[in-house]
Amino acid sequence: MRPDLRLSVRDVARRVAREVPDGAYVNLGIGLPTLVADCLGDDREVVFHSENGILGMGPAPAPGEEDPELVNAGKQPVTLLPGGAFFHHTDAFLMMRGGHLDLTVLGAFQVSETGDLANWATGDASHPPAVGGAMDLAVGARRVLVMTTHTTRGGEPKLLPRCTYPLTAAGVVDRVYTDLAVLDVTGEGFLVREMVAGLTRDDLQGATAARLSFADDVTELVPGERE
Amino acid sequence: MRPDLRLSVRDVARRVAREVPDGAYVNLGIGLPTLVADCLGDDREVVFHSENGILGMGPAPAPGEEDPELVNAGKQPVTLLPGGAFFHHTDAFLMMRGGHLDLTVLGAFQVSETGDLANWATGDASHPPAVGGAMDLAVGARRVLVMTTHTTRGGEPKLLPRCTYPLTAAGVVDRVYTDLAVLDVTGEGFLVREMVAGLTRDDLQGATAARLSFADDVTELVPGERE
Amino acid sequence: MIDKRVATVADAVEGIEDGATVLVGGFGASGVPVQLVHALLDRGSTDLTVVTNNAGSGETDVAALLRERRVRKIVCSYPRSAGSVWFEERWRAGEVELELVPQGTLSERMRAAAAGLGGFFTPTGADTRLAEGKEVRVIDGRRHVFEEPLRGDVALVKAARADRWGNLVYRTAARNFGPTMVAAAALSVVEVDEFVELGELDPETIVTPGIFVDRVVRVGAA
Amino acid sequence: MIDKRVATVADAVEGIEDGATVLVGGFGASGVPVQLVHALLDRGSTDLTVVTNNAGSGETDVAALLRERRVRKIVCSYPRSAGSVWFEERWRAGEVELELVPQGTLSERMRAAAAGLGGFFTPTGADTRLAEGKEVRVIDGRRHVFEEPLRGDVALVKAARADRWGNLVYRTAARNFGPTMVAAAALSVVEVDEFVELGELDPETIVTPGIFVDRVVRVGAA
Repeated sequence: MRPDLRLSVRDVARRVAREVPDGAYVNLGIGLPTLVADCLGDDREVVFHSENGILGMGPAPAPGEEDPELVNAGKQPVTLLPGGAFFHHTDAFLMMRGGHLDLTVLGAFQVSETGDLANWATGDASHPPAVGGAMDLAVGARRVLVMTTHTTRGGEPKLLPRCTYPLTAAGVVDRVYTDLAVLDVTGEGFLVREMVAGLTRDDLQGATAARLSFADDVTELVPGERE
Repeated sequence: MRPDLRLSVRDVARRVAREVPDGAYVNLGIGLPTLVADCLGDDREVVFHSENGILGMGPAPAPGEEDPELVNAGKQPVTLLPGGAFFHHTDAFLMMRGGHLDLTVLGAFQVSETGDLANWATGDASHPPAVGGAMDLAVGARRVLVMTTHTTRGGEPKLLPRCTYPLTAAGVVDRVYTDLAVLDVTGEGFLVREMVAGLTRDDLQGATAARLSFADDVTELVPGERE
Repeated sequence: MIDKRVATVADAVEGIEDGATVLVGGFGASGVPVQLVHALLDRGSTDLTVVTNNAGSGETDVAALLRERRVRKIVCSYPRSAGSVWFEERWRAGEVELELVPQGTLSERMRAAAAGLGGFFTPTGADTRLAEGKEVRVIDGRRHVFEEPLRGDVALVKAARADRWGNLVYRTAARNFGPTMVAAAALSVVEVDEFVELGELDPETIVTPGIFVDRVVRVGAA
Repeated sequence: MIDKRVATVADAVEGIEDGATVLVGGFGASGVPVQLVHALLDRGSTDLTVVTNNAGSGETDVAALLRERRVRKIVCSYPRSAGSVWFEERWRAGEVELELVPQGTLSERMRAAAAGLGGFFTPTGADTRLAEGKEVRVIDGRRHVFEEPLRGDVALVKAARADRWGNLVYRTAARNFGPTMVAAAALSVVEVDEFVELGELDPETIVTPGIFVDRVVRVGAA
């Protein structure tokens, strides 16, 4: 795919940020999804949740002002906004599993056309497995958005008829945001809602192992400035 | 039974109080068992638990100083001692059911020789049933002591081969303190440990429907001043 | 901007439908959201399933709902008290259904709903008539009863202070069922004595984070 | 008189047997009871089952236990991090068994033990390889996995302040697994930065009531 026909990571984060309603309770997965917080703008009040017992998580502290105990799920130093609260792990996961989060944004290795998510293991037996809170978030948040590249670095498709990697959860993904398109998971598989301007439907299908269908009103995604 | 061959309620409470170890976490059931708190003396520090979310419950407040929200399980005004804590109902019952209380003292309609307890319903269908926290306490406390009269007001025995009233819990009672005796529940039924001075074994068996056995070293209970 | 404060108790109970399952906080007279229950009465909501530890007393709150025949079913642990005359009247007449649940199981079932769990095994109630018809399983040599989550359409709860995000602190033993109930209902409504500014509640000491709360209304100190 | 304060970390870990199941608080480096884990190392306890969210990092705490071959089995959700070299070394050599548990299930299983429950059904992990061999039940149209309580012989936890009854408050996100772990173990040991007088902690804001705590030791601020 030509580079000008791809969104940057920041573009995708910006697109996802538009999906976050004012006042929402949100958990951003480790890695790429954390970029979404930086793209929200000041007009929206969003309450970020962290699995280690934080609501109202704020941005990274100024250098030198880090508190080693006050970290996010990725163990990076964070701050707490006015109105934030601390609670214990079991309550943090009660919130996640119990449907109290309005949405989560997760990374993915693979997503299937029935909404199965694989984002914790590749089946590589030479590394110890590690799951963290991925399964709890995937089953529990009211809306599960996936933010990922459309293909692997090696060009392999990530949107598949069925996942080949171990599942995180079955049938949970609502929508996928990639560097090429925005796709809903529907009863009839992936439905393309938005795609990068200039990209053809054949291009997109060619980068996707699952069969795509297209909305009547597919809108264009326009890449922003290069990073 | 001659009145001088019976302990007063206060005598029984005093006897039970001797069984409460220093530093114990204790829940006293509604009614007679609450008298035990008054009999502890100042030399022991005992932490009283209430099912509505209190640890470190203190005595009744001075008249006029009642706080309508700060009540015990019987909805009577209480106080909080230094070191006390408030928590929610679900945590209060986690403590009860999870074996965190060292002991509970409960009233009883009937106790069986296998330690079954009936203390919540008489099967009278003209009154609505009500159970409260009785079942949780009975299954959860590490030691379940029963404090009761040996017979009903009508002279019917309360210590039976099997309970005829609806059960609170099966096989949970460790020891029974009555106005006539102190009895352990053992694998072979009720074992009399202590009995009122002057009472014969036949007297006691006559007031008991379950078959009694007697410890080698049955000690005497001496009634205190009459009330 | 997030602002869960509403102006009146009528606003606070807006949208509660007939037939709703309503979780009502309180233990005896401690921590009962009296103003919200009366607002629900004024709203006219009926055919309710009320989940609450006791069944009201005298002429106020849940007792008033029972008197006015708004309650189809009550789920509670201890419906009988000196003043529970309206419950007893309606129950004897067969006008209200009673589901009696051990108190710890009542709160644990609501917590299971809050926590997204499908149910749990508890030793409480095993071998008693309250386990009749329920699945029994021997775990670790002990008989356990399977209990299902208990979810509310609405929770009505009393707290001491709230901020605009709906963070709550309670007062002494009035806390009781509140934190569990607000987490177990689709719509959670809280009456408080006082509103405070965002950030005024110490984040270490917030008992109920606002994520569980939809509306807060100030009713003044009792 | 109740006094759960002990003088040294060695006193604090006294009596912990070889073969014990030890719950160790902390999330990454936040809230890890470093001094207690090192006291356990010094004590020489071995053949341990360690339940903890991560598997240690660098050369301290759980990583040191692994390095010194004191750990037979580790139960955790995320054993892999940049610095988890000792875990990876021991795991690759087949010297330590790993039971991988989703993080929420890990804390919920410990809570079930604390709460005297026999287990629960959770949707987490259904249809994944972490549910292999586990009972599955469809509840409300959704597949759930049965999970068992997870009990500790010992819990090692870090808090901020304690009084002589063992009441605890924590600091920011260092709270994490602490309140659940101290409630889920037969012997609960807590290192704190500070002792306070009985009554000095506000009863409304105590996070862990002393009923769950057996020993507290002051180790000074980190």
